[in-house]
Amino acid sequence: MAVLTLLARRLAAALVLLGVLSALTFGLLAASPGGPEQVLLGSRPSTAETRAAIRAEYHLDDPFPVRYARWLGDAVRGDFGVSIYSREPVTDVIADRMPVTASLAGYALLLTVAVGVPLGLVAAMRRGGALDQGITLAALVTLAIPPFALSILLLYGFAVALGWFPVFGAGETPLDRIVHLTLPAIALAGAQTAMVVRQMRAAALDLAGQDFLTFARARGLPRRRIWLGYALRNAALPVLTVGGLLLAANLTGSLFVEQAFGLHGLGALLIGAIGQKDIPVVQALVLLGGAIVVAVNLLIDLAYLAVDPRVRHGAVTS
Amino acid sequence: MRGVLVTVLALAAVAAVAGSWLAPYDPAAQDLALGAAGPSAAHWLGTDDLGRDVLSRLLAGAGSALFWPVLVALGTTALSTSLGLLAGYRLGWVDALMMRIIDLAIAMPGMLVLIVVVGVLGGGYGWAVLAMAVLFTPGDIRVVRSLTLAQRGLAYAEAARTLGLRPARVMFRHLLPNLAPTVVANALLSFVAALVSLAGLSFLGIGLPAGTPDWGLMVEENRGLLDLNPWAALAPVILITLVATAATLLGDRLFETLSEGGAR
Amino acid sequence: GSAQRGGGAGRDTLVWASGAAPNSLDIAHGFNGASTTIQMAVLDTMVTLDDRGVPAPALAASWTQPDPASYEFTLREGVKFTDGSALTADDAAYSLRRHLDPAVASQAASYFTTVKKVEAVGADKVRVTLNRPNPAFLAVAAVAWQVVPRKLAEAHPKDLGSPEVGTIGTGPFKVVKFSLTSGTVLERNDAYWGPKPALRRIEIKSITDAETLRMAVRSGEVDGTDGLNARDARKWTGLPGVTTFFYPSNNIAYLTMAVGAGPLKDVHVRWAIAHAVDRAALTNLMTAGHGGPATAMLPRPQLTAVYGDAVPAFPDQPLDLAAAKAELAKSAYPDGFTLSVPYATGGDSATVMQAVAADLAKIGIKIVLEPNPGDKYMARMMAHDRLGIQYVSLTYGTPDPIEVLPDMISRGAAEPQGFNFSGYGSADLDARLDTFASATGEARKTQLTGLLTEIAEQVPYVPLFYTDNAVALSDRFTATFGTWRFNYLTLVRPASGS
Amino acid sequence: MTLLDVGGLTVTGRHLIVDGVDLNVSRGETVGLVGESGSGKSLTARAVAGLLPKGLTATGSVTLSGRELLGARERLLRSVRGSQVALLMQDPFAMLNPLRTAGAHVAESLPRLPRAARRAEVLRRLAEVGIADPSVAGRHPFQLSGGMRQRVALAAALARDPELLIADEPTTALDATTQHEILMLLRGVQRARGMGVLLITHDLRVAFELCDRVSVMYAGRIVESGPGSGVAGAPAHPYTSGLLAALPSVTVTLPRLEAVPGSVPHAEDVTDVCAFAARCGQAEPECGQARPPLRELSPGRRTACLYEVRPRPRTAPPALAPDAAPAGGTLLRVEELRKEYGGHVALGGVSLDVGAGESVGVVGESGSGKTTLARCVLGLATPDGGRVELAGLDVTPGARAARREGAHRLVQCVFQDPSTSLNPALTVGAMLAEAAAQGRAEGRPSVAELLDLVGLPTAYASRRPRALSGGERQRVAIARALAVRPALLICDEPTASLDVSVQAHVLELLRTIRRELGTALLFITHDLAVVRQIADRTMVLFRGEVVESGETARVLDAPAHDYTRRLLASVPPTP
Ligand SMILES: Nc1ncnc2c1ncn2[C@@H]1O[C@H](COP(=O)(O)OP(=O)(O)OP(=O)(O)O)[C@@H](O)[C@H]1O
Ligand SMILES: Nc1ncnc2c1ncn2[C@@H]1O[C@H](COP(=O)(O)OP(=O)(O)OP(=O)(O)O)[C@@H](O)[C@H]1O
Ligand SMILES: [Mg+2]
Ligand SMILES: [Mg+2]
Repeated sequence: MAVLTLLARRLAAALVLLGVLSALTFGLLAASPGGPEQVLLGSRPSTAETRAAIRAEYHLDDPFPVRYARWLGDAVRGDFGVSIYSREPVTDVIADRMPVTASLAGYALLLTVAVGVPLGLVAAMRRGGALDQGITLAALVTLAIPPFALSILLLYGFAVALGWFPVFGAGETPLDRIVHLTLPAIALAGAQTAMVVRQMRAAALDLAGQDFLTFARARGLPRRRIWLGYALRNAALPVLTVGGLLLAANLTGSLFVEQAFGLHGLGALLIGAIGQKDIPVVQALVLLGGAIVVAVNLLIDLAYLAVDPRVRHGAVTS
Repeated sequence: MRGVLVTVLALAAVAAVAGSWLAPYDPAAQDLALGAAGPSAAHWLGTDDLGRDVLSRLLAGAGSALFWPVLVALGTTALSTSLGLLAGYRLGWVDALMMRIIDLAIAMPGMLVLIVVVGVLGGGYGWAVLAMAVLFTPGDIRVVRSLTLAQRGLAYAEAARTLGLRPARVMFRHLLPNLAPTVVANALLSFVAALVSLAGLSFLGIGLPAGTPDWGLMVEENRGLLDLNPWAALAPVILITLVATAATLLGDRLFETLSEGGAR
Repeated sequence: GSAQRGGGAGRDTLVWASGAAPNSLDIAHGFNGASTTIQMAVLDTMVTLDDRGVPAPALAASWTQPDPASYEFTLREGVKFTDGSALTADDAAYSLRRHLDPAVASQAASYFTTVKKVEAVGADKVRVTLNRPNPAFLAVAAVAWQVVPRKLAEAHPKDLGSPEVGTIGTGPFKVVKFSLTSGTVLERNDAYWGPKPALRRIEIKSITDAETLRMAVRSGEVDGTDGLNARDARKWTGLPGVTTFFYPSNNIAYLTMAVGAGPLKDVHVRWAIAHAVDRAALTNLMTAGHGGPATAMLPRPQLTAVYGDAVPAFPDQPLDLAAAKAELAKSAYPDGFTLSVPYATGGDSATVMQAVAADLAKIGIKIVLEPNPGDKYMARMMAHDRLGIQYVSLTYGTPDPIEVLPDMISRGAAEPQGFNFSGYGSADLDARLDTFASATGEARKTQLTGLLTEIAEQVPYVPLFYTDNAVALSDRFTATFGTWRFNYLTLVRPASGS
Repeated sequence: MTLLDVGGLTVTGRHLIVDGVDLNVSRGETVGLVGESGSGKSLTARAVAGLLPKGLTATGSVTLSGRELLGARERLLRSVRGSQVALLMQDPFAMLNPLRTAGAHVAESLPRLPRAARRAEVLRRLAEVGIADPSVAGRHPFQLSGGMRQRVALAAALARDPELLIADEPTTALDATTQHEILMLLRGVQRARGMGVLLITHDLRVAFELCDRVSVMYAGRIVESGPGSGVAGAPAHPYTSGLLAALPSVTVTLPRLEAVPGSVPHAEDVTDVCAFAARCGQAEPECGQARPPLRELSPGRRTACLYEVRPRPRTAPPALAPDAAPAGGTLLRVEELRKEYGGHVALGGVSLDVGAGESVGVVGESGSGKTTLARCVLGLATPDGGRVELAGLDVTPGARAARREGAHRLVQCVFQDPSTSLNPALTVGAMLAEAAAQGRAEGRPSVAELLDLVGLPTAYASRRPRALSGGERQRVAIARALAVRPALLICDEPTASLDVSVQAHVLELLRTIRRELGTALLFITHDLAVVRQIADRTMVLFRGEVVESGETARVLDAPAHDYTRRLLASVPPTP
């Protein structure tokens, strides 16, 4: 029941969000100087007839609301137009790029969780010790390095100087892809891992002061149960929220990383599309970004629902 | 540790204020014949491809590298604190409306929108800085609001209301000081995020005019020189990282100190 | 050490990287370096240029010029498209005609504005009728008259050459794969009518980040690239196992000064600026010795095409700050002025304008740099919006000055969307351009000298430098490049030693 | 046979906290450890279970069934915890994992069992603590009341049949009736199992009612121990005697509540002297020279006082007629006040009157709507229906904002929780000055006058709340409320979280103020003994309804309503 109302509420909110987002970007792009003519014509002299033909084809002379309504009508039917730059349907362009970004984001998330959670817990356990200080400081520094700089450093260090990893590309076979995406994923995961470490540490410390943990120990529960059933599970809640936000942030983070590692993912696509005034692509990407954030938030809510009975029974809202 | 922290930030502040005077060379002075060269007695951190002194540019750039993030942090903090206090204290329709808008804003792919806005509209830093402040604010409003909500239910706040004090006085004199640890820590986090993000924008070629001695821009402009003079790109990266680390650490420390100080 | 070397493939497979992603295999929508490089390997043009830039037979085995304004081409016999169908005169004629159709919105349309009619006359003959004589027509055709099957082009008026449709040609290579993300793969066309290409397979990637590209070449993951800039020569020539080839390009970099209004309207100001800019240093910075200072407002190959080795000396404004200040003193702005100058972020214009700004500061002219995203800058330039001092670098396709000069000094090109960013022009100049267009022999030389001298005296433009083209190749490959050889993928061959 | 033997236990953190505690508990015996807040009771308990918070260390000896636990390896401790010694903590709301069901808490504590048997065993264990409804096993803590949670926690603590149960204030967070039930349950289980129980409490009455032996703790050490009845009847330490005197009685109205002056020192500061000397009425120079040993008076009876304790004069009943009858007319009139929170009725039509200068008590268990009533009168909550009239002025909140203008000069409030009642960011002086400025200009009291009124030194003006003890904070809160010279002071359980001695102080202060300033009181409490001391009239609130009201003596001595009788029955007898 709670699930259904939640889903319904989220869906409505998502529609509003996507509507606002699309109108906003559409308006922005329409208002910005220069139009698709320039892209279509290249940086060469053009004839007046050609320009007129293009304006007609792309309905550039229609008033803004009409253009937006047309776009919206098509979008609702799943037609996001044709890329001005490559003349492919936008959906194809995006579908083509999606696997790279998705694997990159997934890989990075995996690294984040696999490294961040244990490190955070260890730091909390050894609170104040050398290990804790080391981990905390390392997290701080990682958090402070701009992601693009981290990309460059990794690229130089591990791909060029040491030659352990390839310099660019996403690889073709699955194994190849893992090898190719390792450095980008590390670059992407760096700051997030640091966030998770901090969050996990704080959550675990907070937890350590809780009565129910002391009570669990007082009952002589085995260590494994205390760690898994109590520490990890209860600390998971705050970490989950951060994790979700990070997943959404992957989207933007991948922009820098893809750029630096020469990956043809969605981030590089966006940068390119902005530079080329490829409005249909930019528009679709922004919407996709919005949809992903909405979806991630929904996932977090569902996860809360699964983990926290208080939310499940509507006692509190997350 | 604390000494290092304070030293780093103090040096950064000095560089930000007096960097242009301290610079051994005119940061814009070119020596095209010299081009990019490694560190030497004349140029401690070498030169970039236009033969400009890297150290001088770092010093001169400290101002812009730090000023804008500070501006973002101040703007964000002022805005989010007052709006968050208002929503959390007033509740009612003000709160409901604000929360709806914030829900919406938070669900936006923020950085993406920022890049599209600044990238497409072009224009300079002003837009980037403004957009960033707008981006950071909703999350902070939410935090301040929830803290306000918690504080307003406490006995001292109810006592203040019972005394018939004006709402503004209750909010700013009674509640605000008790939110200080979070507000201060958040302000520093905003500063760090802005510092790193603005550098990122420069990296994408969005923002400041070419040749401006700015740390983020220097990384972008000089990263092709890693073989000729690595310091031209590495030094600004190191500086950004150092300042950001110190600021985060300071935020953590301040949060602890302030919340201990206010502990009941 | 390196993770991978040359993609690990055989020695007749080349892994090539371009600095930008190709977007279309149809020149009508992909008239840009990365795309045209592939088009040239896959599609044949009717005519081509020989090493000296003189039109030579390609798909057209020969041609005649029945009158100054018309051409009649005779097709080579037995040429087949890679899908097996035979090349017809109809295909050839349609391939040119489509550029004239506004509905196609061809990027090459402006190349063919003088073409009135294209028709197939008989099975192997194509006749092109022009509005007026155009000595540059054949050179232009060598670049843009790429021949595709009419059937295919007609079936895809909107998306010929897109990744979904691709293209079919008669060229030395055929397209096996064309993707904007994972790259392009070409394979040898074994039925090619000309000399058999040395490479069996070419894999083309795109790496937009110049540094990443360089590291990819350095690590051996990529065998060759044209995505480098002569000014970065120092960084490239040091790479082990890589040879960088430099060869003259048909290009010129210059400053334009909008003469319509403001300080730049004053010829003394323009002289002062020309005297103040340290062109030698700038040339050195931007070309690193692989190019040279420009002495006239034409690409060097075009000067050579007209004058041979006897290029006359044009009036010049050498670096001379005293002279610059003296000129400025004569102007209405003896104490200098401030000018806001837009530039495109992330390109050469940023570097050049910084150097120019530093030079001009010495005589009291303050340049405020105004960054713009590339597309916005382009849009603003093309709209002739607030023009001032701008850096322009252009590369041309043909050896004929008539491709360049009208763009620079005709009044028609001074309108928005034209390339005359200085706005310099007059009725008299337009008339002289017209006579020059159809002049031949010594008259042609004299007229050109007259035009270039006027530009040099009035200084609407300050010619800066020429840059060589650069190609980096792994030592496993070699090639002989030339200014007029646009199909350089076909020039690359395995090095004999490796 | 001795089950637990604690000898010379000290706990040190940054300072010395527990200083040489000796304790022993035998099988089948309940031992009480009483003492004021901060005296080190909890840390003693946690030291015994080997669960001291990080940063604290214990020395001395703790033996359980002859096995030394102090300094033992964590491995050994883990095997001992749960199966030999179990710990039950104070706050039932924080003790259970919010993410696990009640049944899971019990089940995970049980020794290994097959699945089906385990479920049956869980139900059996829950039934043992009085939870007969099997569906409770499937509920999560947030779905259970405080009492239920404490029962579940008890079942979980007992799941491995420990020989010793340490219960650290297991009922403090519960309301009177539930408290009583849980204590009775504890006693029942203890008897049935023959367990040893170490019961930690600050409530002397609970200790004396429930325990075989009682140890009184002060500033980290034991100052007196002996059989419950013996200590209650003839305290052998002036501190114990002081505590007993401060205890309000539910049966009589005492003329004067005797508070022990001063506050508990840090253990660190009094290692070599009698810890109580500074506050002791019969201290001699000798008390400040050496630390008095815990000497044996008679077998099983020990005291740390060098002298015999002088008996305190205790006024015999009937003590005092209620204070002079109220002058003037009605000050506060509440009519049919109603308030719902999302369908839950907090107030279901409450009416009451308070005359000028009168003191009215409102009693009721937790959740009965006492605070809601106060908040509605104060304008902090908007009622759904009914009227509030102050001195003839309609001040019903929400009706028209302007009407409440000036209401703050008529009514002020003292809240329950001393830890949040003062703004931690402001000094006492700033707080009081600000409050005084809200009152009428003529006769505006100065900060010094206000501090003097509540018996605090003027120097306190520059202190911040964190430098004040709980009782001092409540006194500042009272001063702040009085700063505007209100006609009515609402006190919402102002002493509920204070120690008896401090409570006596605050209650006495309120009585004085009422007498001297003529301020009317609306005193909210769940403690019948307190209401006996302070209220002329009392009304009993039950689930948002007034079930009984009248003269305090009448209500308490001859309760008419069943609920009132239940409340009275759950109050432990005052020794
Ligand atoms: N983790 C800790 N670190 C340092 N000091 C502590 C810690 N926990 C408690 N203390 C201090 O030890 C002293 C005794 O604390 P303890 O909790 O044992 O008191 P208590 O008698 O149980 O009081 P209460 O009735 O308030 O629970 C107090 O002064 C307290 O401030
Ligand atoms: N702000 C609120 N929102 C929802 N429910 C509330 C709120 N305030 C009180 N209640 C509910 O109203 C009922 C009465 O609460 P109230 O605080 O008045 O009780 P009380 O008698 O003061 O109890 P206690 O002795 O625990 O302080 C309770 O069931 C409580 O849960
Ligand atoms: Mg305690
Ligand atoms: Mg209450």
